[in-house]
Amino acid sequence: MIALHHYLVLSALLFAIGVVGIFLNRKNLIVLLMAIELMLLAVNMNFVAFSHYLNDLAGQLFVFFILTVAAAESGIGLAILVVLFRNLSTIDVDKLDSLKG
Amino acid sequence: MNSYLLSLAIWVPIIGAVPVLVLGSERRELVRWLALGVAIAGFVVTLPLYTGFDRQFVGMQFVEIAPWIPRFNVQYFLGVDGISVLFILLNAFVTILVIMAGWDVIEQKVAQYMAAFLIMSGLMNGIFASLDAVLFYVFFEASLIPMYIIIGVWGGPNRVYAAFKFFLYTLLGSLLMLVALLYLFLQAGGSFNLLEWHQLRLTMAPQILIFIAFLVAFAVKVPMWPVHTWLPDAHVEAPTGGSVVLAAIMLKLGAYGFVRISLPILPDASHYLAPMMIGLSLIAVVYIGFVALVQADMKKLIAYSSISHMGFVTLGFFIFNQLGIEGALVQMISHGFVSAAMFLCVGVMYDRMHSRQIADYGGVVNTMPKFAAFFMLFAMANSGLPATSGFVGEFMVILGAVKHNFWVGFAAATTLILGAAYTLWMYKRVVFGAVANDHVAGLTDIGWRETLILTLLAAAVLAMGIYPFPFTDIMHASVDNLLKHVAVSKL
Amino acid sequence: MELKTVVFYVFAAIMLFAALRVITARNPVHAVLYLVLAFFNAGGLWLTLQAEFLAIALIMVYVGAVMVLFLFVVMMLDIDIARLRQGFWSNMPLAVTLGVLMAGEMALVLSTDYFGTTSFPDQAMPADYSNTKELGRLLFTAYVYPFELASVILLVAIIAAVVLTLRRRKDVRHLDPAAQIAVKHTDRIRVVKMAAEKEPE
Amino acid sequence: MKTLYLIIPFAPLVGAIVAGLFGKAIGRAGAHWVTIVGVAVSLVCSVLVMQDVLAGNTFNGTLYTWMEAGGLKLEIGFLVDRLTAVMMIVVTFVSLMVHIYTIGYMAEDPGYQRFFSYISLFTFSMLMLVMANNFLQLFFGWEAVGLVSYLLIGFWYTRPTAIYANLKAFLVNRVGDFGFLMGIGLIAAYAGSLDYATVFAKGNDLAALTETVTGWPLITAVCIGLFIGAMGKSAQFPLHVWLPDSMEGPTPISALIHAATMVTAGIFMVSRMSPLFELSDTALSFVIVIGAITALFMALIAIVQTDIKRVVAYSTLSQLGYMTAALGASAYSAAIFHLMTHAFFKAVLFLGAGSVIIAMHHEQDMRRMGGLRKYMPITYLTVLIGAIANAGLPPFAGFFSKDSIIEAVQLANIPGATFAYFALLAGVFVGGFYSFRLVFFAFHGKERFRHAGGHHGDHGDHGHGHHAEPHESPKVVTIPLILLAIPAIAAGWVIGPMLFGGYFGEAIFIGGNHHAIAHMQEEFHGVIPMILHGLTALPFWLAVSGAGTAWFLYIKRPDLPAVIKKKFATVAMILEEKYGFDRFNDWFLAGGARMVGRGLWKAGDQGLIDGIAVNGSAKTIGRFAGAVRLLQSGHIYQYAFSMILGLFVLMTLWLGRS
Amino acid sequence: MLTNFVVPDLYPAAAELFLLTMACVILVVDLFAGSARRWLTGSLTLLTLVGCAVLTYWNFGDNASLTFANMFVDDPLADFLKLLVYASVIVVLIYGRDYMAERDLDKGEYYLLVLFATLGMMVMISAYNLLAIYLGLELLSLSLYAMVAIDRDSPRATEAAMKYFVLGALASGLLLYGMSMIYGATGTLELGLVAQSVQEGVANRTILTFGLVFLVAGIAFKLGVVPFHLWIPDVYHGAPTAVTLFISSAPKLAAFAMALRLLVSSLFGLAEQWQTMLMLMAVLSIGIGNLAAIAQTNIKRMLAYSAISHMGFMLLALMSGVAGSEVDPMALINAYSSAMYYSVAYVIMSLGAFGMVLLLSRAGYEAENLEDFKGLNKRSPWFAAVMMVLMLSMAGIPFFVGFFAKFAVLLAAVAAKHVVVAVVAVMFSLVGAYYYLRVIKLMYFDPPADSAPIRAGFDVRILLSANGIAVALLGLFPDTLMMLCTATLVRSL
Repeated sequence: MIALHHYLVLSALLFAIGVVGIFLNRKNLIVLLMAIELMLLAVNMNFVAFSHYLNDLAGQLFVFFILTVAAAESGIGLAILVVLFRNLSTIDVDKLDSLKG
Repeated sequence: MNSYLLSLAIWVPIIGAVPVLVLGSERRELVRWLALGVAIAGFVVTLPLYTGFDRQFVGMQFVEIAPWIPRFNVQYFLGVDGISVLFILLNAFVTILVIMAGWDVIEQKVAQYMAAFLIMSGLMNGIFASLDAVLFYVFFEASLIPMYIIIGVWGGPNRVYAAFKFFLYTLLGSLLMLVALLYLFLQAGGSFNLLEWHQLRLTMAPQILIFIAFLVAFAVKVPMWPVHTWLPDAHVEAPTGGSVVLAAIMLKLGAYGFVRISLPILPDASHYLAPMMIGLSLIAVVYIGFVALVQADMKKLIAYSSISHMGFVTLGFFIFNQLGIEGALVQMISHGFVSAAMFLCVGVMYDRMHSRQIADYGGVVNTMPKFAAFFMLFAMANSGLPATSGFVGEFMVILGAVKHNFWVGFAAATTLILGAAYTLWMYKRVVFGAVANDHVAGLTDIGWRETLILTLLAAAVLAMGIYPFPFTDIMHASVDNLLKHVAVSKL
Repeated sequence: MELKTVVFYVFAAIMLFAALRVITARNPVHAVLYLVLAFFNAGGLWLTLQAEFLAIALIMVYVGAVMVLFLFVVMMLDIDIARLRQGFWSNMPLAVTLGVLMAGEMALVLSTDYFGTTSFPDQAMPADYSNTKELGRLLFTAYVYPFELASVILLVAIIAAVVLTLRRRKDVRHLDPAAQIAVKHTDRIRVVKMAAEKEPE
Repeated sequence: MKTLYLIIPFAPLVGAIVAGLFGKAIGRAGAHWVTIVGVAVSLVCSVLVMQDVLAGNTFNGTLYTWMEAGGLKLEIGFLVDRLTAVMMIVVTFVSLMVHIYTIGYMAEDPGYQRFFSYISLFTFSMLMLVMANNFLQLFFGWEAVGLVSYLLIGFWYTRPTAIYANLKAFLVNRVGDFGFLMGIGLIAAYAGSLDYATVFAKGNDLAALTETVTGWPLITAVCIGLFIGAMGKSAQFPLHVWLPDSMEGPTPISALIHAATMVTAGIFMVSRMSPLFELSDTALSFVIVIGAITALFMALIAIVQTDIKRVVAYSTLSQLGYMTAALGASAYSAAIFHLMTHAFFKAVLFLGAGSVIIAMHHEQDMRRMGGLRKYMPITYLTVLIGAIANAGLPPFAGFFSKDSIIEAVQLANIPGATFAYFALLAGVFVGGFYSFRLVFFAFHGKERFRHAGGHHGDHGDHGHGHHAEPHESPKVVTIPLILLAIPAIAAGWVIGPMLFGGYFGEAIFIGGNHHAIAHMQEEFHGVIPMILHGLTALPFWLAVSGAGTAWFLYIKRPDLPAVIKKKFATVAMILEEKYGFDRFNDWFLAGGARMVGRGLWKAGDQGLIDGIAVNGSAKTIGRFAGAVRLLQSGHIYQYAFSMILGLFVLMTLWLGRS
Repeated sequence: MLTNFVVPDLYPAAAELFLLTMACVILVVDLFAGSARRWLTGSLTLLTLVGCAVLTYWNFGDNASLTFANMFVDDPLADFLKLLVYASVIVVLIYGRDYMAERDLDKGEYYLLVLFATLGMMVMISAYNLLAIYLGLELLSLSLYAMVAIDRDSPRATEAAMKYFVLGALASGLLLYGMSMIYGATGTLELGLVAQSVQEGVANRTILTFGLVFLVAGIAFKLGVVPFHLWIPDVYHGAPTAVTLFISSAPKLAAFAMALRLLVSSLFGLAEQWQTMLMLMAVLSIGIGNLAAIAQTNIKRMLAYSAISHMGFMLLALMSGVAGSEVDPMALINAYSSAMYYSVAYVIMSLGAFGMVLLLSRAGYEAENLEDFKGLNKRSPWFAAVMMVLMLSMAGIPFFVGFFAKFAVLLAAVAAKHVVVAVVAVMFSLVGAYYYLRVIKLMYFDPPADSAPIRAGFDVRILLSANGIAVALLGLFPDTLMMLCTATLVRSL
C-alpha cells in the first residue's frame, strides 16, 4: 500500500539529489540549472501528493504555477548563461570567481 | 518655573554654527568674528544660570520638559542642579577661549573648524543639562563626532590613528551604557527619566552589572586606568583647541556621569565596588604620575597629568563624603581651567616652533618672559600650589581620602611630589636655562590676543584658588542630597 | 502487492537513477536526456496520484519546451566537455556526506506515522471526476490573481531574454518597426528638383 | 586693630604686585622704593602689634570663609599672640634689611624689579604663614614660601646649576609637604576642624585615639606627619639636601630665606603645635634625634667646604638641627630664641659673605680669598661677630640660645635625649672650628686672590672683567650688616624675659612631664651669672677648642690641612660627598622614578594596554576579518554549500528539539 | 469554493492594476519612442509610480480588506510599505538616471524591469496566500536577475547575475519546499487559515517545524543574513551601481513584509522555534557582516557587508517579540515595529549611501573604491557632509536615524531578556563603526586624489541633499516615523 509518506520520502531524496548536484558540480553551469529543476520537481511531487491525499486542489494549482515560473526562470537562467558565455567564453563554474573577498 | 535658558545654552552655539558653515572658509575674517560672536552669545545666555541659581533649593532648577519621543516615553527634559550648573558655564567660557585660540593659527577650513567647536560646545552643554537618559546618551555620543573631525582634520601627523582610537574607545564604553540604559528603562516601567531612576529599587546583581556597564562608558571618558591610552594620543595629535576642549570639558563628561547616574541609581553597587574604584583611581594618580615624568612630548606629558588629575576626581566620588565629592567637583572645574591653560601654553609655543618635543626647547624665558610668567603660574596650578585652583580640589579630596582611609589618602598625596616633579621638570627644561637653539632665540613673546586668553584663565585660576567659596557654595545642597541619597540602600 | 505499488516503485527507482545521472553525467547532453527521463517518470507517478492534467502538462511544458531549450543551449555553446569533468571526484565525499545526511534526516521526519495511511487515507475519486476540469474552473475563478501574475512573470522572462540576448548586429539587415511607423510621407519620396538641362554652349 | 593685621601681610604683597606687574613702568628705583616702603610699613606695624601683644592682647579672628564642605569650615584668619609677634618682627626686620642690602647687591642685575617683587612676595607669604590661625592657611603660606624660594633659587635662570637647585629644593620640600599634608589630613579627619584653637582644645581627646586603619596612636601620627613637613622646610636630615644647593640663588636670598626666615618655618610650626607635640613622647623623640643628627653631621660637612656660602649654609643646617633638638626637648622657647638669634647672626654671616663675594667679583671659593681683613674692615668685623655668635661664645647672642638648648636637651627625659646631648656637644666643637675656619680662611693669611686672575668666567654676567683691588662694599651693603650685627651681639640678653619670664604665656604649651625649661628656670639667675656659669661649662671649652684648632690649622700651620686630608682620605671623601645623599638621590630617587616611569610607560601603557589589549584586539579583529573574507571565495558551489549547511544545522538543531 | 467567476473587488488592488497597465503602455511607448526619446520612458515610469502612490494613499484605510479569493490583503501595513517602496524606487530612478545613461544602459527594458520588480514587491507585501508570496517573490527576483545582467558586456555583471540566479533559484526551491510542508501539515495555503490551524494544534508540530526550517532559510536568503548571505557582496559589487542601489533598498522592505507575513501572521504559533533560529542568524550576521566589511576596499562590497549586519539587527528585533513563552501584546508590537522601523531606516540610509557612490561616478569611471572618496570635503563640503551623516547614521551614532533604529531594536531585545545578545550586537557594531569612520576619514582627513568637479543634475543634488537631511531630521525627531510604524502594525496584525 502506497501511503503519502512514500511520496514524501521519494521527493525528499529527489530534493537531496538536486541540492547535492548544485555543490557537487564545479565545472558546468548547465548542470547546475538542471539540478535546480530537480529540486523544483521534488517540490512539485510534494504538492501533488499532498493535494491528492488532502483531497484539495490547491496543491495541484500551486504546482501549475511552479511549472510556469520554473519555465520562465529557466528562460532567464539560460539567457544569463548565454550572456556569460559570450563574455567569458566558458561556463566553467570554477572560473566564476572574479567577485570575491 | 519654566525657562528656556538651558535650551538656549545648548542650541545657540549649534544653530550659530550654521551661518558660520554657510559663510564658508573663503571669508575668513568674517567667519572668525561671527564664531566669536556666537561663542560669546553662548556664554552670555549661561550667565543667568549662575546668578539666578537658588542655592538653598535641592532639586533641579531651570527645568524644561517636553515630550520628544512619546513612543518610548523619551522626554526633552533639561535641568541643572548645583553639580551640573558650573560645568555649563565652564564649557561656554572655554568655548570662547578656544575660538580665540584658533584665530589665526587655523588657516585651513576655518569655517568648519569654528563650527565644529561651536557644535561641540552645544552638545556638551546638552550632556550636562539632560535629565533624560536617552537625551543624555544622545548628546554624550554625538559629541564624539565633532571631536573626531577636529582631531582628524586639523591634527598632527599621526592624527588618523588618534582620531580612530579616540572614537572607538569612547564608543566602546557608550554602547555598553546604552544597553544598561535600556535595561533600566524596562525596570523603571518605561521611563527614561533620570530622576525617577534615582528612586528605582534594584537588587544587587543587576546593580553590579549595570554599574560595570556604566563604568566602562564613564571610565573611558574620564579616563581611568587602564582605559586611558587613547587620551595621550588624542591630545598629542589634536590641534590646540581640540586638546583644550578635550581636557577641559570632555573628560568631565565621564566623571559627571558617575555622579549623575552611577552613584544615585546604583548606590549599593557603588559602595560594593568602591574599593575597586578607589584602587583604579589611585593607580591613575601614582602610575600615571610616574609615566608623565618620562614623557618627551609636552602635550603627552600634560595629557598624562590630566589622567592623573582626573584620578582625583574619581577618587573623590568613591570615598563617599562631602569633602570628597565636592573636592572632586571642584577639581573638575579647576582642571578645566588649568589643563586648558596648559594646553594653550603648549599651543603658543607650538605655533611658533612647530614642535612639542621638550628637547627642542630650552631657555624660552629669555625670549618670551611674559609667556614664561603665565606658564609658570599654570605649571604651579598644575602641581597643586595653594592659592591656585589646582590646590583646592586636591586638598579637599586628600582630606576626604584620609578621612576615609589613611592609606588611600597617603597614596593620593603622592601627587604632591609627582605632580610637581613632572610639571616643574618639564618647565625647567623648556623655559629655564640658556637659549638652547636659534629657533628659541627667534621666538617672539605673546601678542595681545594670547595675552588676553591667558589672562582670563589666570584670573580664573587665581580667583578659584583664593576664594573657592562661591564655587563650593553652589553645590552644597545638591551634594548633600546626593550623599543622603547614596547612603540609602536600594536593595 | 498491488499493481499501484509496483508501478510506484518502478517509477520511483527509475526517477532516482535518472536524477543521479543528471548530476553525475559526463556529457551535458546526456544529463539533459536523463532529466527528460526523470520528468517522464515523475509524470507517471503523478498519474498514480490522479493528477492527470499536471502529469501531461509536465511532459509538455518541460520535456517539450524547457528541456529542448536546454538542449539547444548545450548544443549552441561550444563547450569543451573533457575539461568540464576535471576535478569532479575531489569534492564528492563532502557533497555526498552532506547530501546523504540531509536526505536521511528529511526522510526520517517524513516517514513518521503522521503521514501514514491512518491520517491520510488514499482518496478515491468519483468516476466522473475530471481533474482537468476542476483545475480549469479553479484557475479561472479563485486563482485568477495568480494566473495573471504568472502571465506577468512570463512577460518578464520574455523581456529579460530579449534585453539580455538580443543583439543588433550591424552586418545583418533588419527592420525597425518604430522607424517604419514613424516614417513621414515626405521621407518616402524625395522630390528632387533638377535644373533643366543646359544648352550646350 | 584688625586693619593693622591686614596691613602687615598685604603691604608687602602690594609692593610685590606693583613691582612685578608694573616693574618696567616704575623703573628700578620705583621698584625698590615701593617694596621697601611696603616692608617698612609692615615692620612698623609689627612693632605696634608687639607692643599690643606685650600689653596682653591676643587676637584670633577670621578674615573670610575660604570654603565649607562636609562640616569642615575652612577659613582664612589671623592668630596674633606672643609667638606670632616675635616671628613677625624677625621676618619683617630681616626682610627689610635684605631689601635694602639688595639695592646694592643686585645693582647691575637685569632682573632687578623681578627680584624685589619676589622678596616682597616672600615676605607676604611668610607673614601669612606665621599669622595663620588654622592649618589651611599655614599650609598655604608653607607652600607659598616654597614657591618663592623656588623662584629665587632659580633667579638666574640661565645657570644650569641654579635651575637644578631650585627644582631640587621644590621637590624635596614637596616630600616634606607630603608628610605635612598627611598630618593635616588626620587632624581634619579626627578633629573635624582645622582651626588651631578648636584642634588644640581637642588635644587630649585626640591623644586617646588610634588611627583606625593603621592602628597608630593618632597624635603621634599627626605630629610625625607635621614634623616631616618641618623637616622639609627646615632642612632636617634626610631632607636637608636642598639647602646647600639653594646657595645658587643670589646671596640676599640665602640670607633671607635660607637662613633667617623660611627655614625656620618648621621650627615655628612645631612650636605653634606644641599642644599637640607635647602629647606624644614618641614624636618628640623622633624630633630630638633628627635634630641632633642634623646638628652634628651637617656641621661636619661644613669643615670641608671651600665655597664661602656653602660653609655658611651647612652651618645653618647645623644650627637648625640645634633648634629642632630643642623642640624635641620641649624647650620650644629655647628653639624660638635660637631661631631669633640665629636669624640675626646668620643674616650677618650671609650678608657678610655676600659682601665678600661682591668684592671678589662674584668669586665664592675661599681658596681664592685670604687677607681680606685690611681691604674690607667693616665686613670683617661683622663677619667676625657673626662667627663668634655662631660658635656660641659668650656674650654674643648665639651663646645664650645655644647653651640653653644644650642644657634643655641634657635635662630632657625622653628616649634619644642622651644621644642628642652628646651629638650637640660634639657639634659645638665642630661649630667653633668651622666658624673660625671661615674667618681665617677668608680674611687672614695670604692674599690668594691675586693669582686667580682670569677666573671670572664662571659668572661672566656679573664679573667686571678687571682686577681691581678688593674694596669695602657700598653703604647699602654695609649698613644692613651693621644693623644686623647689633642684635647679633645683643639679642641674647633678652633671654631672661623670653625663656624664663613666661613671655610666651599661652602661646606655647609644655606638658607636665617635660620639665627641662622649668628646671632651667629655677637655675636661671640673670644674664651675667649665666655667662659666668657658661665660662666654666663644657660647651664653652669645646667651642673655644674648636676655634683654637682652626687657628692652629689655618693660621699657624696652613700646610697641615692638606696632610690631614691625605691621611684621612676616606673620611674627607665621605664629608666632601656629603655622605652621598646627593648621589643617592640623583641615582636612586630621581633615576629610579624615571626608570619606574619609563617601565610603566613602555611595558604598561605601550606594551600591555596599547600593544596587547588595544592594538592587539584591533589586530585580532583584522585577522578575523581576513578570515571571514576567505569564506567569500567567489565560488557558487561554496555559497550553495554554505546555505545548505546552514539549513542542515537549523534542521538538526530544531528537529532535535521538537 | 467558487464555481463561477465573479469579478473580485478590484479597489484594494487598484495600484497594482494601474502599474501593470502602465507597464504595458510604457512597453509600447518605448518601442516607438526609441532611444532618442528615452526621457519619455523615464518620465512615464516616474509618473506611474506617482500614480500608484496616489492610488495607494487613497486606499489607505484603517482595516484590512481581502480580495482575489483571499489571496490579496490590503491593510495599513501594506499601504505604508508600498508607499515607501514607491518612494525609494523613484529615488533609485533619479539617482541612477545619469549613471545608466552614461553607460548606455537606460534601455526601455530597464524601466520595465524596475516596474515589474516593483509590482513583485507590491504583490509580496500584499500577499495573503503562500502562492501569492511565491509569485511575488519570483516576479521580483526574475526582474532583478535580469537587471543585474543588464550590462551584458560586463563580465563582472554577468557573473554576479549568474551567482544571484543560481543561489536565488536554490533559495526559492528551499522556500517552496517549506511551503509544501506547511501546506501538507495544515491543508491550506491561506495565511490566516494556516495560523488558525497552527494555533489550534491541529497540525503536526514536527512537520511544521520541518517546514519552518526551509521557510526561514528562504526568507534569510532574501534578507541576506548569515549563512545565506554570500550572494550579497558579489551581487552588490558586480551589478551596475544603479541596480545595486535598487537591490539594496526597496526589496528589503518586501523581504521584511514577507518575513512578517510568513512568520508572524501565519506561523506565530511556532514563534519559540523561529525566534531562536533568527537569533542565531542575527548574531552571526552582525558579527560576520561587520568583520568582513572591515577588510573591504570597495565601497559597494563594504556597504554590502554592512547590509548583512543591518539585516542582522532587523532580525534581532523580529525575534524579540516573545519573551520566553509569555506573549505580551505590547512587547510584540514593540518588537515588530522596531524591526519595521529598522528596515525603513536602513532603506533610507542605503539609498543615500549608494546615491553618493553614483554621484561620484562618471562616464567610464566607477567611483566604487573607498579611495575614490578621498578628499571629498575639499571637492564638495556639502556632499561630504551628507555622506558623513549617512555613515554616522549607519554606524548608529546619534542624532541620526540609524541610532534610533538601533535603539528601538536593542530595546526590544533587552525587553525580551536577550541582554547578552544585545551586548554582543553592540560590540560588533563597535567593530562596524570602524569602517564607517574610515569613509569619513577618507573624505575629511585625506587630500583629494581626483579633482574632477562633481557634476550632477539639479534634481539629483536636491534629492540627495534631502536624503541626507532626512536622515538627520528623522534622527532629531524620530517619533513620527516610529509612531507610523507602530500604528500601521497595530492596525494590521
